[in-house]
Amino acid sequence: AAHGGATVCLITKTDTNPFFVKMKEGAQAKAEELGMTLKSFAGKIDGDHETQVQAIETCIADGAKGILLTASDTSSIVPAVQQARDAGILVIALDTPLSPIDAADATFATDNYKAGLLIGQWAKGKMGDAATDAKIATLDLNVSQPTVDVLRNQGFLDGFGVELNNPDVIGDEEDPRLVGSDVTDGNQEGGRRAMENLLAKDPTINVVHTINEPAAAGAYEALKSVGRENDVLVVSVDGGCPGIADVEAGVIGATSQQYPLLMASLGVEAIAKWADEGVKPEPTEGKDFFDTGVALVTDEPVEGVESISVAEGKELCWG
Amino acid sequence: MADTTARSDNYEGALNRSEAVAEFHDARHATLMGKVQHILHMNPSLVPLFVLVLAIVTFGLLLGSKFFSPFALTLILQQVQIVGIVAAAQSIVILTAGIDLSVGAIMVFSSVVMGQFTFRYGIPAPVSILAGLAVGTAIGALNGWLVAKVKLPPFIVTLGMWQIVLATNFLYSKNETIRAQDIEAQAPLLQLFGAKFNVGGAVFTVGVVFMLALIFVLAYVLRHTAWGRHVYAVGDDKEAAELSGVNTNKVLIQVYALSGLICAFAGWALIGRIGAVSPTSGQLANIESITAVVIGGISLFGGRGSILGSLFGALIVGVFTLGLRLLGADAQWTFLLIGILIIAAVAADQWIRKVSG
Amino acid sequence: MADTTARSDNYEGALNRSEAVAEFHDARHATLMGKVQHILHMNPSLVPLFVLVLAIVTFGLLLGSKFFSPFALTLILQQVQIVGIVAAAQSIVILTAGIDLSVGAIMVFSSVVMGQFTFRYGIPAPVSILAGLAVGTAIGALNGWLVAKVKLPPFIVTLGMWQIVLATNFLYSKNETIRAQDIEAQAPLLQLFGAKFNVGGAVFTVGVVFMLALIFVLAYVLRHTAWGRHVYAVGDDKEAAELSGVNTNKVLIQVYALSGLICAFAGWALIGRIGAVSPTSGQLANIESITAVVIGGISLFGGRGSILGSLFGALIVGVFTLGLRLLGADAQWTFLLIGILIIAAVAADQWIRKVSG
Amino acid sequence: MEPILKGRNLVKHYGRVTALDHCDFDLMPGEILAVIGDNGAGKSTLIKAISGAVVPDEGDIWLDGQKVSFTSPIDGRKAGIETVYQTLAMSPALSIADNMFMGREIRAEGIMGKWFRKLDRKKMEDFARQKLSDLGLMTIQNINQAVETLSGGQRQGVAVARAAAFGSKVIILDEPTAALGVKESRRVLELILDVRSRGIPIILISHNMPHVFEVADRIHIHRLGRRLCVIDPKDYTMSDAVAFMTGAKVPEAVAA
Amino acid sequence: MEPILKGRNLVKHYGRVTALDHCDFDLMPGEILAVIGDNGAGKSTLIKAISGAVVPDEGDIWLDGQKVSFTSPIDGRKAGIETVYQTLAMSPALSIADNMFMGREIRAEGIMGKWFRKLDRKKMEDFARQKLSDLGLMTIQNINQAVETLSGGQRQGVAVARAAAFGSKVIILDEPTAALGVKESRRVLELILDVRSRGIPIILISHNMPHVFEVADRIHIHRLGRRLCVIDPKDYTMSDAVAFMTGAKVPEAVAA
Ligand SMILES: Nc1ncnc2c1ncn2[C@@H]1O[C@H](COP(=O)(O)OP(=O)(O)OP(=O)(O)O)[C@@H](O)[C@H]1O
Ligand SMILES: Nc1ncnc2c1ncn2[C@@H]1O[C@H](COP(=O)(O)OP(=O)(O)OP(=O)(O)O)[C@@H](O)[C@H]1O
Ligand SMILES: O[C@@H]1[C@H](O)[C@H](O)CO[C@H]1O
Ligand SMILES: [Mg+2]
Ligand SMILES: [Mg+2]
Repeated sequence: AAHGGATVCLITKTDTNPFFVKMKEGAQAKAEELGMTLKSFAGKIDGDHETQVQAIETCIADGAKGILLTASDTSSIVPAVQQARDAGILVIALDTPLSPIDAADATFATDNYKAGLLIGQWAKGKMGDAATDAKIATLDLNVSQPTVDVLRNQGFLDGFGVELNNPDVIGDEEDPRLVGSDVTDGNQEGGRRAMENLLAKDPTINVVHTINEPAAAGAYEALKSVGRENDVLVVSVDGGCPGIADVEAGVIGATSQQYPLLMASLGVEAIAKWADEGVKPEPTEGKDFFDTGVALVTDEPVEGVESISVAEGKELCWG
Repeated sequence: MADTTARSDNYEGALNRSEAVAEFHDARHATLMGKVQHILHMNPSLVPLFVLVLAIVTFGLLLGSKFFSPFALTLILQQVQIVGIVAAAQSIVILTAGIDLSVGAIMVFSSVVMGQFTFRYGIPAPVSILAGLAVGTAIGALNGWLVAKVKLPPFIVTLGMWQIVLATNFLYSKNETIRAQDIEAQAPLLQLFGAKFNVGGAVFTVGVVFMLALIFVLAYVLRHTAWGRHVYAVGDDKEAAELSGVNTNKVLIQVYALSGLICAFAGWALIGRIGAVSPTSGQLANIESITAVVIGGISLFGGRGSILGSLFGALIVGVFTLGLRLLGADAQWTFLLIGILIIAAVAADQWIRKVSG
Repeated sequence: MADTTARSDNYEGALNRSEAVAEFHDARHATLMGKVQHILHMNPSLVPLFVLVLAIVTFGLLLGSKFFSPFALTLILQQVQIVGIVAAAQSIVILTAGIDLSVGAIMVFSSVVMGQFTFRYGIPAPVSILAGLAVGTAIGALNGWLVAKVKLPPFIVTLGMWQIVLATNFLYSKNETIRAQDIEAQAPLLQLFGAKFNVGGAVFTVGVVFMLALIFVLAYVLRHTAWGRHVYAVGDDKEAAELSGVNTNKVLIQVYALSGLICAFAGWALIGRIGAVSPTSGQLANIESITAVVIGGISLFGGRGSILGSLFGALIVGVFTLGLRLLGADAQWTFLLIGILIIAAVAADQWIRKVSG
Repeated sequence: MEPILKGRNLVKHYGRVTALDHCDFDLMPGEILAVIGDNGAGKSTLIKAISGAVVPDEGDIWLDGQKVSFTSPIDGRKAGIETVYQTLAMSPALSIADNMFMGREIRAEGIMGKWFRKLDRKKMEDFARQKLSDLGLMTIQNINQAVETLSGGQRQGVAVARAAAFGSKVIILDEPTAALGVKESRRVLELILDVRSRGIPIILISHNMPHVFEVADRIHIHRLGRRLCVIDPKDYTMSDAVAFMTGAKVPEAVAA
Repeated sequence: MEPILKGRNLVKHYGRVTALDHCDFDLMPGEILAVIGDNGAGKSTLIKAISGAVVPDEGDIWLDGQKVSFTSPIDGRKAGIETVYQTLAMSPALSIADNMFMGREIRAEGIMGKWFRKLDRKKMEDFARQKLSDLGLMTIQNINQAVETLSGGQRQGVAVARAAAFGSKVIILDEPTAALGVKESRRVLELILDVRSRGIPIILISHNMPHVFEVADRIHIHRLGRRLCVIDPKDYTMSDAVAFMTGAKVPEAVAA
């Protein structure tokens, strides 16, 4: 078939986050299976937009057939994507939809807002009546507030029942239940420090939203050091295997699981198809993107919030 | 006491004036290799150029027309244009024995000012652009004032300023991107530096031309004007420059202000390059510009090196990045190999200087 | 030619030896403020301590017992322990007029080696820890060798090494985290530095004690041993040190190797702090350690300053970060205010030195 | 006659050290005034206070009868005071010509100079080469050599040549012959006499008594941070001068 | 008698400049050998080649009949050659005592010194103070002063005191009195004679002819990068020496 030997590019936000490492593994396996060549690129830090533009240009120079892209800056990347499409390359957005979403030929993504929403709803349900005077801390990504960061944070608050002011900005809410937010850089060290800071501000915090599972693990260490690890609800996003193990161990209450391997392999398949038949993939019924799904993982389900068990989550996890 | 004069004269009288200028002959540098080394030694800024040419030839041989095409080669120019412009700003600061860690922040903030002024307040684009350039210059001048007058170490001043400007940038822009489509429709002037023209398959942008012009103008100014010489003197030995009549504080403030202005231009070029105004861009501009400057052979201790070297330094990194990616190295391997390259490029430089010493 | 002697003697003969040592009296520094300034001037490492105390008192007054509690104050110590340890490594390198941009990478990679050796290969934890320490030391020694023997600028060497080690770290670890619970169950020794003990409400960890001990030992070594004096001499004027009999290359290699070793200890401490082994940690260690060092009053040009200053520098940043968060500043505002603090702290230092000059 | 340069009651502390201790100073028009004194007596500090390189803690300075208060060496230079500092004040990485013209570069003629501010390198180099030859510094092989590659004496020669070429009102030389060879020292002395014959007064700090007594019109003896006395070399022997400056003898004016 | 230090055919290039041009050199046991020559003649380069501070491009050196090839000044020092370089080689930010003992610090007695390698600061400071007093550098007010705060002459005094205190086989002084006052210079000359009387030979580079003729046993005249001739000061006048070194006259041995 025509796709044999063709080059596929995978461009991720970073390649240090296990999430993207798995995504690359999924793409690599699929590309090998189909006899294609995978070239992977990544920004140096979260939010590193220019390196992604360079990567797209390099793929054009390289004569790639298709590009799989998790964009750091969903609207700034659009002109570069257009350039690639003009060169006859199929561009598929993975994990993060572009803005506007039809700037890419197709999108295989998690709905990050929904990921946040699910953990918000779960936390609210879990607390029951106590939710009305909860003490909430949010542990976000970094000061530049990239899109995932905002979507998860605002989705969580929305799910928990906090009035959002501007849904594009973190921290402009006026709900008195919010103790505060701090940044973690998405790793354990940052998670611990941010949790400590917020605990010093208000030691009665009892709900914690975290950007991802490493941040949650760090927060847990901070809670443990003041003996509060058992009476604070920690929720997170990602569903990596270490994260699911943390749910099992009670470090994390619930997490929204995403499916990077699936996104990647679907993406590679779509490009092969495009090379062979010139056909673009179709979005999910009723949505403007192909939803690879997000599932809430917890062993303490809450009424009205759909979830899967830890055992199921373990089957599907990606780390 | 007339004897004193006579006394000191009795041996100094043996002096006469008819001697010739000393001349030693020098029979070395006879071989071709010796000559190359000698030329490179006499013109240290050629060393990075030499490394650059070597890198292009090597990748050209390995990759053939994929790399050795007008398209790919001009692509490198486009990819390094932002770093190249910022490296020009960084170079003049480093020549004064300073360092500017705020370049990236000034660049992004200036571009945000240009964008927000146009779109949030509806100010005409040319005025907004001037405002952006003015903001960049003002921040640079503030850096310069703190360095020159308050006598704070440049590292600290610009580190603090980096944080201040970056945070201001996020707070002011509310992290909002201004979309390329909107700019194209309403204020295409903001994208000026992205305008392309084709010269026989080679694609140039206004930004690339600006980068090249900027560096050549600065090279001229640094080499052939009094102000340029003062910049070197300040970096070489500030106290000596002061004692020999250079207004070192003025020079420093001017240098940092100029650096701010150039960064603001980089911000404008950034809009052209990415189409949009994005407050999260440019976070790596510091480290990348410093890397270019040092690979280019400018001493971090000031006073030594040529700004052309910085251009070559930026291009060397660009060539390696594109070349390695085309060869199929993945991101982490490229990162690792660029690390080795950085060390190797400077080691080669050192070696050439030594053997021809 | 006997007359020559006589000739030069006829005025030098006027010399006699019975003069006294010159004595000028000095009637200044009479006021209390004058005395404080004088003391600070004579002991420059006290200046950051002064700023630190001032900051603690100010936040204490603003925030009351929320800040001024054993809990909050020891929390700061815990939060700065990693930066403090790395800053100690950074300090000795900067004292030699170098810089180590690879500290963060060495730290993380060492912790990854400790973790992976234990969990991937099943090597006993103590051996894995030794291996991690050895790896850190070896990378540091390689830095030192490149700086001393190949004579490359430290900035370049450690910038390249940072990329190389970080990429190796990601490639080797496959970005996999080793979970805290697993470590606790199977190799608790890796978490040693996280062990806590309580002294009247104040919580100390082994890591905090290690940081304090390390800095005091280094302060002693730098001040009271020949090796310490040589470190200063190398940073002050390398050529002069060489000419006056210091084996500058040996000192440099030792300093970078020691820096690597300390970073490896920081890696061990990092496991204690975050519980887990995470390859993505420590990305800010470079900039944070350099910030601590410079706020602490060590000159980036080498040879001047005290390592105690770096401890105070790290603590100043820690106090401000926590204090501002408690005052309700959000992350972006804190970032901005820390930027101002960095500049202000050094300006205060400069001012004290000047008025008492 | 009024002094062209006058200092009164100058004080300068460095931390605990008192380098100038209520020092007075006078330079007469057209004279060569030597300043002699022990190491550390405060001679260099005195001339730095005069040239603007150091701002004295107390005291006043008059140039040509006008009170001046220089805050930087540029002020001094603008007022026509040219100084060779003991540390020479050169930019090591720059060339000899660059150093000689630092702060008063010559621009090219025509458009290039006027609009593009281009320097006239050739002119500056020729001038520099000429001045060095006048001083007998013939062993300098390359006028574009960086100053850091010169021998100690060559470097000093360049500094002296610079001051002599540009000083218009007062020339100050702080130990100008310390590192110079016999021949080069002699040339500097000739140069000093030559400068005086052009009517420009000179302050010469030197430890070389024969040289001082050969060229000086008056000798300012500095001791423990202040002017002990001023003597006429025709009235005193070198032995007297040395005895005064080391404190072995007390001059009459002071003793009185 | 065999020379204690012998150099043959030494060559050193700096880029295009030839600083040593097949130069020979001999120092006899117990003598004071003066090296004189124009600025830039290559004197400093010669003694750097001998002390190990510069590695010659060609040529051989013998110490005490043994061929040596020093690659660093430490090698030279270990072999007992102590040098005062023209640039003084001091660490400006460190104290006088630190500088004097750099590389051969004294450890405290007992456990602190043995196990904790603590320095005996008091001992080092007392020693330093003593050596400076011997040289008459009484104006130094504080032995813990950083060297950068000393006057030019004070700094040179510290360097000379260091070499004299530690040299065991050969002491090399490159213009040791250039910045020194009359009194201090005299002390240095006395010190040189004193060192010789302890049997240690000295190489003295100086532009001060009266000093050279006063103390030297033999005079090595250096010209254009090589040894022109060696003269006995008792057989020649200063005028002869100056004429040789500037090329105005050619010594017989060379002319022949
Ligand atoms: N920057 C400084 N900081 C501290 N002390 C200083 C400084 N400069 C000079 N001093 C001190 O001031 C005193 C006078 O120094 P100065 O250089 O004026 O002496 P001098 O008469 O020129 O001596 P010399 O003949 O050796 O050059 C000395 O004791 C010196 O140690
Ligand atoms: N590091 C260097 N790089 C280049 N040229 C040098 C260097 N050091 C010395 N030279 C050159 O070598 C020659 C000899 O210098 P050297 O210092 O040995 O002279 P010298 O006889 O000691 O002179 P002086 O009496 O002035 O000290 C000079 O022409 C000088 O310019
Ligand atoms: O979805 C991914 C991962 O969750 C990661 O943790 C941060 O970037 C997001 O895009
Ligand atoms: Mg002086
Ligand atoms: Mg010399």
